Amino acid sequence: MSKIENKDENGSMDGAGDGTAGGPKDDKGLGLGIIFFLVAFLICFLSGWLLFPKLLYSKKEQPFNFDHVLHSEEVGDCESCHYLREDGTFSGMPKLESCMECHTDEPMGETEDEAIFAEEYVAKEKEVPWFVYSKQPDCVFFSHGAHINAAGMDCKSCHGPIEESVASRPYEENRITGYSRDIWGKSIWGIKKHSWDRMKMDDCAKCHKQETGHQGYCFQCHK
Amino acid sequence: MIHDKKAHKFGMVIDLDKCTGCGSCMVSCMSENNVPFKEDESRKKDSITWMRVYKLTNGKSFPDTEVVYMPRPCQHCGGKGDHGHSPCVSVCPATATEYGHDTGIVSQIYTRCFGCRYCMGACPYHARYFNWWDPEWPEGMENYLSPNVSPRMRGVVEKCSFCYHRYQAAKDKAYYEERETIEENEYQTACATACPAGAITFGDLNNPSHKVHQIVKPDPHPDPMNKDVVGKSRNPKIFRLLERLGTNPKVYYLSEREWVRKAGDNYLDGEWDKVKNHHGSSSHE
Amino acid sequence: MDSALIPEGAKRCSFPKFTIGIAIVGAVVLWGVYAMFLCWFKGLNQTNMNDYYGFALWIWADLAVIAVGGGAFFTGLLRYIFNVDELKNIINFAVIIGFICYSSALLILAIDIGQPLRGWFIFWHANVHSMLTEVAFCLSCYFAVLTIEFIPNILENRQANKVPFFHHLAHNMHGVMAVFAATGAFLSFFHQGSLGGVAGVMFGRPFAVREGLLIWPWTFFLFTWSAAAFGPSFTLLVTRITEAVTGKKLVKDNVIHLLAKISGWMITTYIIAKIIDTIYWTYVTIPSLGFKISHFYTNNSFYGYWILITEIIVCGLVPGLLLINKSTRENPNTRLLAIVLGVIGVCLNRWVMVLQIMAVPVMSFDTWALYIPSWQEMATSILPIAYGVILISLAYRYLPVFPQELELNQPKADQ
Amino acid sequence: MKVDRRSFLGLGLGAVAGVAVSPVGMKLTDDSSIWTQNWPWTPVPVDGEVTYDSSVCSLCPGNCGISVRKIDGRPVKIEGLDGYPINNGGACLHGIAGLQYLYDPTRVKTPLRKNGDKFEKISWKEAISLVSGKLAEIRKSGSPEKLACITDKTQGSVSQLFNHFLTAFGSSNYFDMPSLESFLELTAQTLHGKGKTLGFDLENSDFVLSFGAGLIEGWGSPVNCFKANASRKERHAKLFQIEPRLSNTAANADKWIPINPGTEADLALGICAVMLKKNLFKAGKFKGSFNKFVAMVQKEYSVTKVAETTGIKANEIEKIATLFAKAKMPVAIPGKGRGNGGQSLKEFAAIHTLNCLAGSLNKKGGAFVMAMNEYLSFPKAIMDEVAEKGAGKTKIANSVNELVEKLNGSSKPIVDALFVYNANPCYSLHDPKRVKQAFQKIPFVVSFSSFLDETAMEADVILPSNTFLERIEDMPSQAGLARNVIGLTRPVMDPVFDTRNPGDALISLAHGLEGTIAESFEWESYEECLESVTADVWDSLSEEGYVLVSQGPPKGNPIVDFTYLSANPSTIQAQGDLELMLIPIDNMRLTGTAPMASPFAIKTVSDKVLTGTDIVVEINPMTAKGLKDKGYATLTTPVGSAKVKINFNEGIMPGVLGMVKGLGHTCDNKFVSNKGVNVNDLIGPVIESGSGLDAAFGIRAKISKA
Repeated sequence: MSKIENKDENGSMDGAGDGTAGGPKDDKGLGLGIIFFLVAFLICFLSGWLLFPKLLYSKKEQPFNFDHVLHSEEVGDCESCHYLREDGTFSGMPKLESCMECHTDEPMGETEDEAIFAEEYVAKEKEVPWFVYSKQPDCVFFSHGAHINAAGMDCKSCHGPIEESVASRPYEENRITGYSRDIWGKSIWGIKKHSWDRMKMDDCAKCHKQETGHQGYCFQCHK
Repeated sequence: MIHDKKAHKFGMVIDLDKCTGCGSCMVSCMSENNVPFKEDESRKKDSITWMRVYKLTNGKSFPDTEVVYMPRPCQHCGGKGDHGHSPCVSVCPATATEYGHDTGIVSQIYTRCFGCRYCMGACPYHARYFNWWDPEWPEGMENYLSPNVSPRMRGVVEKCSFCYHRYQAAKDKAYYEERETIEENEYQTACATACPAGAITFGDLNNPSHKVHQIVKPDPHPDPMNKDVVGKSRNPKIFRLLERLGTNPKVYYLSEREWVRKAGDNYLDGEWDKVKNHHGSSSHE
Repeated sequence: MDSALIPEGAKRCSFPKFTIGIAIVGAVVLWGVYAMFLCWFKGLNQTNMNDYYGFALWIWADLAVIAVGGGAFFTGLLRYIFNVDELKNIINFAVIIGFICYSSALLILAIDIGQPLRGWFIFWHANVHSMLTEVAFCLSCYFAVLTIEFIPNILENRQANKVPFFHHLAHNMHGVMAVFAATGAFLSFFHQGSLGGVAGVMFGRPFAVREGLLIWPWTFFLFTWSAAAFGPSFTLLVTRITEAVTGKKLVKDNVIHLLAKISGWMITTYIIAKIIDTIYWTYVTIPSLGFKISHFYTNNSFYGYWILITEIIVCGLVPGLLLINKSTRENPNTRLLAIVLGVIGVCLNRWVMVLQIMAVPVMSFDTWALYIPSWQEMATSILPIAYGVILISLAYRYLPVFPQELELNQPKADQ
Repeated sequence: MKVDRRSFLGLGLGAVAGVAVSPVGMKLTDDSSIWTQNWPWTPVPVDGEVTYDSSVCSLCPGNCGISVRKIDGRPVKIEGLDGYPINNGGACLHGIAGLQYLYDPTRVKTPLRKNGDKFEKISWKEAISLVSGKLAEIRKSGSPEKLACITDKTQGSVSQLFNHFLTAFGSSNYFDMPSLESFLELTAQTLHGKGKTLGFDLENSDFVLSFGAGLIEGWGSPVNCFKANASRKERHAKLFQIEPRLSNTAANADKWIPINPGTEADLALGICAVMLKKNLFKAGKFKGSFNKFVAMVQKEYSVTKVAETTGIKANEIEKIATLFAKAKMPVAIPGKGRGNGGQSLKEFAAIHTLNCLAGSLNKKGGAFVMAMNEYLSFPKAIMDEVAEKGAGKTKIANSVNELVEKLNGSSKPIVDALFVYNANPCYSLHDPKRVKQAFQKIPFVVSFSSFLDETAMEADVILPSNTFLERIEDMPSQAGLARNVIGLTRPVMDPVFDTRNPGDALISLAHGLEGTIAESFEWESYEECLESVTADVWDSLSEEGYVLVSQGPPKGNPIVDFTYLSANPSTIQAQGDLELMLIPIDNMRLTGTAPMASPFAIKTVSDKVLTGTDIVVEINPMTAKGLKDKGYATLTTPVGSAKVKINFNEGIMPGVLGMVKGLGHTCDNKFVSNKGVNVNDLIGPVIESGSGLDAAFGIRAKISKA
């Protein structure tokens, strides 16, 4: 016991200082000091790492589950629902109208999700209030045309393998900024493994630098 | 990407003899760019009008008085020698305003700006405006706001963007139709399209096929009298505001009246008569 | 009741008296703080600034306090680098004054920007071409340095000093202070300069624009020089005021005279440079842009030639000569006159380099723009002064600011 | 073991260190700034699919084609419609700001009933039965002619539907507001006979002699005039502007000829005299004592006399006459300002006579004598004996102004009920006080206004109309245009509020009244009505959005009747005998009539016109003795007085005061109202004998330091 404490004492600048200054000779106090330090450090560090994100983001369930796999089997690739309009703008989330090219208020399958869709939205002709994971703030102008047509990129490089999703994960919203968590990325440290793990400006700039040799002018992506 | 093929240099020429001071350009700009309004807009020093129409008089007394109206958007200066160091761009501490070398357009990013207002001090044209108040619309009126230009929050600077979003739209269409370039008429600013007198001509100063180039005939060589000045018009009837400062605006003005052209800049006594007929050398036609 | 904290042997007024004094000034502080919060929560519409007057009273206050705060770095430079030893007797105070000035400057900047929560963009998204970026970096770094320079003095407080750790810390810090002084001097040179650059680079504003050396317009060097010149004057002024208030002699005359002399020479040389600059600007710079000097000093209800004469002659040349000349320098009254004029002069210079620039029309059809600050602006500008008074009183009461105080205030029977 | 100071030190330091190395700091700093970038109180416009609707603007008689940009059906921008025969592209600021009218704070959101001095909301059902009930009583009383109606114009199916209603009801008391259209019609009638109106071929004329017509201040069809004016440069055409003040038109003209206010008629006749004397005129089908006219002008309007009255040098007058007569395609334009204020028939006739003498009638670049638009075919109104009886009675008055006089004149109510549609007489007529008085004498006023303006305030019931963006309506061109276009205003969105097309309101009223009136309105809806009454043009109208009825000079050389002028009607004199003359100014950025200007339009108004809530009056420094520029002054006329600010203006004749029209509204819209004063409050009507027009071009005034 005391051995450890001695070690502590010698190991510690404070201790040394104390010694010379002839401060209180109570080693326990000093040991406690360090223990308190470590405990406090761990608690705060861990809560900052693990608890903080829980508080920062609010979880929101989508109106109902959407099965991308099923739909892409039925209607083909992404463009059949998320297409470019003739003026070059991007249609984004399909409107009820385009869903109803196939769907009626009579469900075609057995899933309860489709039932919800049929009753709550098709029958009532209400647009589905989807939460958009990749929603960018109002100050951002993003041209899908430039990336898909001109640069020939695929959806995955930014949106990830979403076509493989059979159910909709909950949407996480930053309580302070109102941003989708996907912008900052799942990792609170902002670490990314895949190109689609984070959608902050620097990520756009990085890719632009690589692909075009220029990180891009502000107005290219801001309005 | 399209703009990398060849650098554009968007600019405009305004025929002051045609301008009637009707104000269409101002309102078209405000409505296109979600510019807010407040109860008292008669205090012009805190009234946001990206496009402002000045009223100039020749200072003569009745009945020899003459009046001309001068619309003043952001001049999108190229800075000394037209290298892109505009008065405002070079001073912004946070890179919230930037010179687009691909378009010659000076951007303003409201979400980056933190409101130090240095750029406003640096701009001699008063083309930059600060949001002293939070924008507020009467109940329901926010329904007419356009999604192409994001509304500004209190505490940031804003200014004319040459309707950059219209350039974006034109490019988007071009991408869709897999075209390399956009047509002259595909990208026109809101003021130019609105002007009932057709006084505003907008286009690419670098593109000889564009009207604005043909009217202005910009001289690509530095002015022998002032090396900072580049792109002087070869048309003696065309001038730029405060050209001598070397800000190199991309907005040109056209007038048959000498006093108007003189009012465009500052001259020492007798100096005007020496320089009035000096213009971009025609040798480089 | 707080006697335990008061430096050994030093005489201070009674605690209640002190508290009342602080309370009065504190009221002013609160007023300023109230105004500050108004600006933060309601926005800058609380001010009388407008699109013509984007830079106004606050920026002037900033430039002014930083200019007069220049005493800190310059005295530090002389004391630690050039080893002008006498100055150790006033360096503490110079540092405190500097600390006050710079902390105020930072505070005012924090109020002045439209989006305080984005203030850090200036560091994160810095634009290296902007003089303001240079200001921001040097300013905050130098403030850190000042804090470090201030700490030892705080640790010398009777109680703090009892803690061995603090005791040693203070001691060791004094040892390495030369390093910080050097850093401080270097940083100050740049941010004082870049503050001048702020105006000088505005080539759209003929009243402000100056040619220069490399990327630095002449105003860059003029500002540094004037800060070094008038800063010490301000230090002397505040010392004088403190002496008057406390009714004690705090710094020996030879020290005062020395600093006054240095200040005097700096002022004189500065003003010569300033005159040359003005002449060059008048006869070369502005004519090439189509302006006559009369354009900037006539046809308006406030800015006349008087401002030029007052700044350069009355508040520049005069104090300079008064401080060079031995007799006038050593005569307390003429010296006081000189340093007061000097301080006014440098503040006036900063005023001109901010507010007159904004007021002058550039487009031939534009008009002069004059503005009167709102009470919120004034309150927030007075705030630093009140805060300074409090800090100085505290420092004087509890810290051994003036090494010579005890020696100079020996209780002598025959006096 | 003992927990001492150091333990707490450790605790504190540990906590600080722990937080410091965790992501919290970095994240919160970033998020707090992002929060300021997305403040919840800053609106975020919703994005969506872009579509364009084309329609016709009906804010003014200009009737420009407009293109409305919409995002997912939500209108976000109005622009001029390319290829539209009137404006081809450009648009004026009021049209572009049109979307603001949709959400204007003064919009009437539901039908309202006056209760005491407040309005209370009622349903359409209640409103209709309330109004038709009142109307039924009037008919029971056996004097249906006591129902009167005021609209902005006589043209178009909605106006004519009101007329149709009155006819079926049994009243002939249908009035339209004074407008350029009505003046031109009257002029044409006086000189060329009934059923005609005038058009001016500005875009082809090589010499435009404008007697104060604000060709770029909103005269006629504004955008069309702007374009014609702008094209002058290429066409090398000349514009001479004759008016007391350097208006924008004058400033833009080749020559500005200052003239004593109100003497334009004299100048015109003086020029006639010169042309006749020097035999510079081209003979035409001159009827009705042409010789008498010649003798009269030679005698009464000799150059010297005219020079005297107008203040224009004699040789100057002769020069103008020669230039005008010798020009290839000269045209003289009447109608000071926008041509809708106080105007006199004598002036219009005299000026148009110049066109007749110069041989410009029905010639390219000249003045066109055009048939009135007759594309509407309303079924004959079915009238019961009550109606017949009422129709037999003579019309109460010849003009709105006369109506107002009559109402104020008589002690017992001569009008029991009044319809007001698309007009704001309580603001835009001279001396609105007397108009309000007259309105108070009418037991039952029904307003069809979209906005709670000064006149709607006086109403007992308001049946709110859709704005031009929410409704369908035919828009016949007028306003002195040289071509005849019928445009179709189409709804670009569903009504924002519980408002209706005035036509629909009328139809339900008629149905409410039953009997012959209901029979006269057998349509289910206004749209059905429109389709049937425009039957011959409906197909192309609904497909193209407009019908170009006629273009270019009409056939034939019309007769010119000099009877009216040869009698030398007396020239109007301004009211009062004070030393100065106050004249109203038409400013393109403001509107003098309904609807009032939008917030955007007001924002563009110069601080030399409006500062804070003070109106600024133009005065020549020479006249402004004892006054300071930008200083306050009190302006007094025989009719009223107002506190104003002074603006020294070298561009206005000495002795003349200029005050802008369109300010001083009193409705509940802080962006537009309670700014400055309404110039009409300072000017009283001066009725011209014979025409019955209010011809007050200004009023005598004095001004003194306040």
